[in-house]
Amino acid sequence: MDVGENGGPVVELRSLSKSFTEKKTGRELEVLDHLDMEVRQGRFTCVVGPTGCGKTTLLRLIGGLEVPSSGEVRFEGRPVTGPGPQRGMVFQEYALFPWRTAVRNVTFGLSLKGIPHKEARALADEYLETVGLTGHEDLYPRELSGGMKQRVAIARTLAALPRILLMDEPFASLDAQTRNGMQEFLVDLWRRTGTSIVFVTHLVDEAVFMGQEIVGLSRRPARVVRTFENNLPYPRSRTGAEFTELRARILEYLAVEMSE
Amino acid sequence: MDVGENGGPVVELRSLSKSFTEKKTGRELEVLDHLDMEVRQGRFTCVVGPTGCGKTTLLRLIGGLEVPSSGEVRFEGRPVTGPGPQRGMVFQEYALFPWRTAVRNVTFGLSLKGIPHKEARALADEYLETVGLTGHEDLYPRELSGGMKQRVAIARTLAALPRILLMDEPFASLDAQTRNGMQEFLVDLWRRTGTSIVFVTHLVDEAVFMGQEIVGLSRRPARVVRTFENNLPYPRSRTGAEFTELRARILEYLAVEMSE
Amino acid sequence: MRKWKYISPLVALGLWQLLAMVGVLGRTPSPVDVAEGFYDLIVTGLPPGYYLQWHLLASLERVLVGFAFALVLAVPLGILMGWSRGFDTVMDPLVEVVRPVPPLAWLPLAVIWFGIGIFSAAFMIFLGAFFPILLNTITGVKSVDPHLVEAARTLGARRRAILLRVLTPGAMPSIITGVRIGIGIGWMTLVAAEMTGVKSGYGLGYLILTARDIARYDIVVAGMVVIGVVGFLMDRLVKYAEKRLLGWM
Amino acid sequence: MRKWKYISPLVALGLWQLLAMVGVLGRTPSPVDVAEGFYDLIVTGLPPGYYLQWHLLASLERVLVGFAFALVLAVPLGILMGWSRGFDTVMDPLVEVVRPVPPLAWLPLAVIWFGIGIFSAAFMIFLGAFFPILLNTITGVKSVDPHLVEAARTLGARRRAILLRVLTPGAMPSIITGVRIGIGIGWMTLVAAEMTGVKSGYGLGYLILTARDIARYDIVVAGMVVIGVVGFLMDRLVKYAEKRLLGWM
Amino acid sequence: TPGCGKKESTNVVKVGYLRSDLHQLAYYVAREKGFFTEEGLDVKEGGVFNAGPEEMSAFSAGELDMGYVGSAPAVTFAAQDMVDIQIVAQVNAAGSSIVVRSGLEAGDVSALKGRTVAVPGHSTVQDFLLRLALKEAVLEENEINIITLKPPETIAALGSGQVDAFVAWEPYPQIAVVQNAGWVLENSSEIWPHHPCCVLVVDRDFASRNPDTVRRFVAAHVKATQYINDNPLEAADMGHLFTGQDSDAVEAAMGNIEFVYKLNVEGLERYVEFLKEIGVVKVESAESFCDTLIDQQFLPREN
Ligand SMILES: Nc1ncnc2c1ncn2[C@@H]1O[C@H](COP(=O)(O)OP(=O)(O)OP(=O)(O)O)[C@@H](O)[C@H]1O
Ligand SMILES: Nc1ncnc2c1ncn2[C@@H]1O[C@H](COP(=O)(O)OP(=O)(O)OP(=O)(O)O)[C@@H](O)[C@H]1O
Ligand SMILES: [Mg+2]
Ligand SMILES: [Mg+2]
Repeated sequence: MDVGENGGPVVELRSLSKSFTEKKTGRELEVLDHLDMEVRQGRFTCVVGPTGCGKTTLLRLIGGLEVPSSGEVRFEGRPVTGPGPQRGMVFQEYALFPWRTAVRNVTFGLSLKGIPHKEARALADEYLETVGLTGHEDLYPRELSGGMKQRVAIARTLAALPRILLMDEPFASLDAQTRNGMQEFLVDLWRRTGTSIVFVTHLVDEAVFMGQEIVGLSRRPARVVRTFENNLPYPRSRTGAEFTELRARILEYLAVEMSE
Repeated sequence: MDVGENGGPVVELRSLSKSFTEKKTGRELEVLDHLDMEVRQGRFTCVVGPTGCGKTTLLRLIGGLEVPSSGEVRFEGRPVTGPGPQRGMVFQEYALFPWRTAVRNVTFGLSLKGIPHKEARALADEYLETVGLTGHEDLYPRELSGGMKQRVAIARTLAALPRILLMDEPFASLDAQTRNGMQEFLVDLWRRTGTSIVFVTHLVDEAVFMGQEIVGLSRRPARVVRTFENNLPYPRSRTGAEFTELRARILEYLAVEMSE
Repeated sequence: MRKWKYISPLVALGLWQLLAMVGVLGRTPSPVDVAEGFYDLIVTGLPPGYYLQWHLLASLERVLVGFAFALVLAVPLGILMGWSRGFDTVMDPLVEVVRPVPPLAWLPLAVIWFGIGIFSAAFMIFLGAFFPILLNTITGVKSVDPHLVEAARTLGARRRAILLRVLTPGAMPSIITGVRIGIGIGWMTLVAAEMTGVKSGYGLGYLILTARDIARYDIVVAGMVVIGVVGFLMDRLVKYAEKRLLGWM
Repeated sequence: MRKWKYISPLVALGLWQLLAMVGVLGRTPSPVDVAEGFYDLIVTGLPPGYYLQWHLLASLERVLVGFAFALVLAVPLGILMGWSRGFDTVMDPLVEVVRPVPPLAWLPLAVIWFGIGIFSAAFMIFLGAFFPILLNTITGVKSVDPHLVEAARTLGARRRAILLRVLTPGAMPSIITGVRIGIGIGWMTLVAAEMTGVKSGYGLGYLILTARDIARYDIVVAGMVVIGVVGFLMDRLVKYAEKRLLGWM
Repeated sequence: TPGCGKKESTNVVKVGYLRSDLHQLAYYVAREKGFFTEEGLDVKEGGVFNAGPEEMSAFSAGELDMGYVGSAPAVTFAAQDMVDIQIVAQVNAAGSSIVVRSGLEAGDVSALKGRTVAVPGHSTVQDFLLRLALKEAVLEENEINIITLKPPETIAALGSGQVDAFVAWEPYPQIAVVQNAGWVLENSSEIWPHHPCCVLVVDRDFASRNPDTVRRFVAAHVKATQYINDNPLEAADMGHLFTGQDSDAVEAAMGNIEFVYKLNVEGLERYVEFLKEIGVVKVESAESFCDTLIDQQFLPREN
């Protein structure tokens, strides 16, 4: 697949605002403030921003798990009204069903669609193969390492045939080695499947290693500070001069924005 | 204080081995294998190594929280037989008493020594000032941010007047920004107080930013692969060429060792 | 350490016998008396011809019926209450006021409603078992990681699937704890339950009450020992089932 | 949502009255009957001259005495059992066998041991309250983060300080849960406790039994309502105390 | 204490009785009419009990000096050595009935064949009465289903047809009648005339230290018993107050109870013999056991 190929916008956020009422104080907390953003078909988009700026909220709005206070979220041209299997979510905490084995986590979405047990199982086995987990199908989540859990979560989401993958700091609780491995794995997977991906992180390194587009958010209330294009060819090196240069540029830019 | 000033060895590990019996399988698990190491008076020593190699076990042996299977742990020339306030431990999980306010966490060790309440409180206030927490004395741990908790834990340990500080990945659960701040704070504190520090981490960056000596451990069973001297002057920059060069050198060296 | 496991009941028995022999226990039967009571229960029966094993079986039957009703009603209700905040708000005060009423206080009504025989006994046991199962189910459902529900929703699950495939299995550990407590308390309601009258003349609680009426304290204590040991064994059984059922934990 | 809070008891009451008026409840008193029973209890008393408030006070006194003993014994024992594996291994089987014995089964022995009056009633309530407090204390101590104990040791704490300054406060949330359950179950043991015979002629359990003897089911239910409501209030009280005591949580 | 050798009688008596038991009306009458006070006694209520066994346990615990109680618990607890008491006076004789549920035709006891009959407790006087009645009707015990149920529950069970008949002490039979739940098939005096029922007992140690007190207490009891017999209408009112039961039922029940203080020694022996037969008490001979258990010296001499 040609990584450079891009379609039209798959997700459009139009003047999107979201605020929460704090339970204790009753204060209004503005998290997103008239945010505009587009995600293009088939691209790997990374969203970076400081802790607590509203990255998770943004992703949940796209996923349909939150309702906007004002503005609009559109997916493939139609307004989002709730969660659905077209928009697959991968959570930081894996969110695997602990009482189901790896393969039965993957079949969860399949059997909801009414796919018969045997067929679902065969499909699930395929997806587990895709994420390199053949041989571990019958282990329970607690028997899997962090990286393996993350792969099962991805396989489970892929099996629902989403047209976009929304990932919320999925690698945050992995140790550095495993995390690097998962980044490489995800890039590889994306290049093979061609799904659109929105990947939220607070690590600029991670964004630069994976993303074609890197959307920098401001402190809360979040606005899009700037979108960086990253045309480095895949597979990327973490130590190359261009990598280091882009990383430093983004860090600096964000730092200036932050210190305002 | 002159950072270069070094005394004799304060901790000596001689042919230290430790193995655990796994509860489920009953197998013997070798964690440390005839490890030799010295920690010199007043130095900032960092220990790096891959996940699960035995870093925590090593630190717990020095702290007297584990008993060696064979070999010896000496502190100031005398064999270690159990924990004691001379060797202060700072745990990754903060280990603050959640039912005590910040200041009462610090007075815990003081009142054990029989120091009267008022005096202990005054001393604790001083230590909290040292770690920059004046004004937050009466907050409970759950009301403090991760970085603040870590500072209280350090103040609590310092108040017991330890002759060495043993720190086990204390910054691992902090986010990147806070973590950087804490690293700077710790270096600063160490330069002001001159205590010996053994700091365990699995991030080479962190070790290079802080340590005068960086002890690299192998995979389990852990041996000392090599000790790097780091004479970069304080305060160090994270982006300088020398920093990047040393970091890359250590990473490469460890990577080679690891891949064997 | 394992061999010390049975030391405390043995030491307790020895001490008890010693105190009885020294005479400080007065009319409390000694372990030897109780052993004789056991012998009588097994050989002669109380009332004569009514043997221990049938007393035990009759009680077990009552407890199981009462417990089964509690299980079948408390789990679905608990899942609904744990899931729907509105339903919980509405039902909670009722539950909280009925809960502290002692099963024994229901005795007069139980007899009016269910007559004598297994159903009124089972009703009292039901009352004992119902609330622990209900409360644990509610807690269990509430403690299911909300991310799991959200994950299920993004995978296309709707209400029915969320209830049956996410909340129910997610609450299972807590439900099983509730079952353990519930069956224990149901069993503890036994004596009260059998005060509703037994048609068959069998039942451990009935046995204890009869023995008390005729001042056979040795048999009273023997009956208590049987209740205690069986209660202990039931608890172990549920614990064992729990281990098998919750293999994934 | 808050205004729906009292809807379920009201709806339940309405339904109950309706069913009674239609006649399907047979001898079960209707809410109006129960209200009349309340009136009688407050104005005439049962037995005549023995008013509701004194019944309530007498019961509260018994429950508090039994509960206080349970608290004072269960907490230290639980802390020791939670802390020392050996002690736990030795004591556990004894606890586990005595625990399922119904308080009511102890009735005959309670009277021999403590005579009549407050102590034998309190003993039965003690039995109800003791085990939940004990088990929760053990669980609480065992669930104290071992890092806290290690941290305390590296700060120079020895056994005494570990027990009193680390394990006890660390187990406090669980202990308080035990106290809540314990006082609830103690209260639920009330009717059984007051079957030991009362000297004063007062007590809610005694009241219910008296009313049952003379087939005043309206008063039986009125007594149950009082027990239920007071039990509910006691629970709220402990919950409130818990919030204040565990401000750090 | 006996060791002191003093025989100075106390005026204080801790007494126990059963709640709502019409048989023990004499206690209430003696108290309300001031007969105890007239005898210079300070009677303290040591305990009000739900059932006889608890009252006997209270004697075991040394909490009571004297008590009104059924002969069943008195005899069984004494035979098991759980208490050391003496029976010093009768409280009542007769006063139980066999009641059959409404709608059930029954000419006599033999009609109970195949039916469910409730007794208040295994080996109670009522249990014995039922067995006697069965013997008379030439029925084997296994030809009916005897169950144990306390009288308050029994009436509810009778009303709902759960039991076909029951044997109980007054006023429960009359309450069943008043509530239209059943009708009296036979009064216990027809089964066993003047059979003993409730008795007045004293702690043996208390009696030996305070014989005069016991004598005065018995005197008050005798006075009260006579008062009941002399003033049946007022007594019925007091019975209503004492038990809280329906006054019509109490009035009807009073007619079936013989309030007597003279001990029916022979009757008690017969009852003990029965207990011995069914293995509830293990005594050498009923006669010698009753000899030691019963002490008539406190009763007024006949003249
Ligand atoms: N349900 C909610 N109710 C109230 N406040 C909320 C809620 N969800 C999020 N917030 C607040 O909104 C802000 C943004 O939260 P969000 O989780 O989106 O940040 P984030 O960028 O994902 O942070 P992080 O990097 O820590 O994950 C935070 O201050 C948070 O406390
Ligand atoms: N008490 C114990 N019983 C059995 N095995 C243990 C015990 N403590 C540690 N281990 C094992 O010893 C090995 C080393 O553990 P240790 O915690 O020292 O590693 P580490 O280097 O600190 O790892 P990390 O970077 O993940 O903190 C691991 O495999 C661990 O499972
Ligand atoms: Mg987030
Ligand atoms: Mg570690």
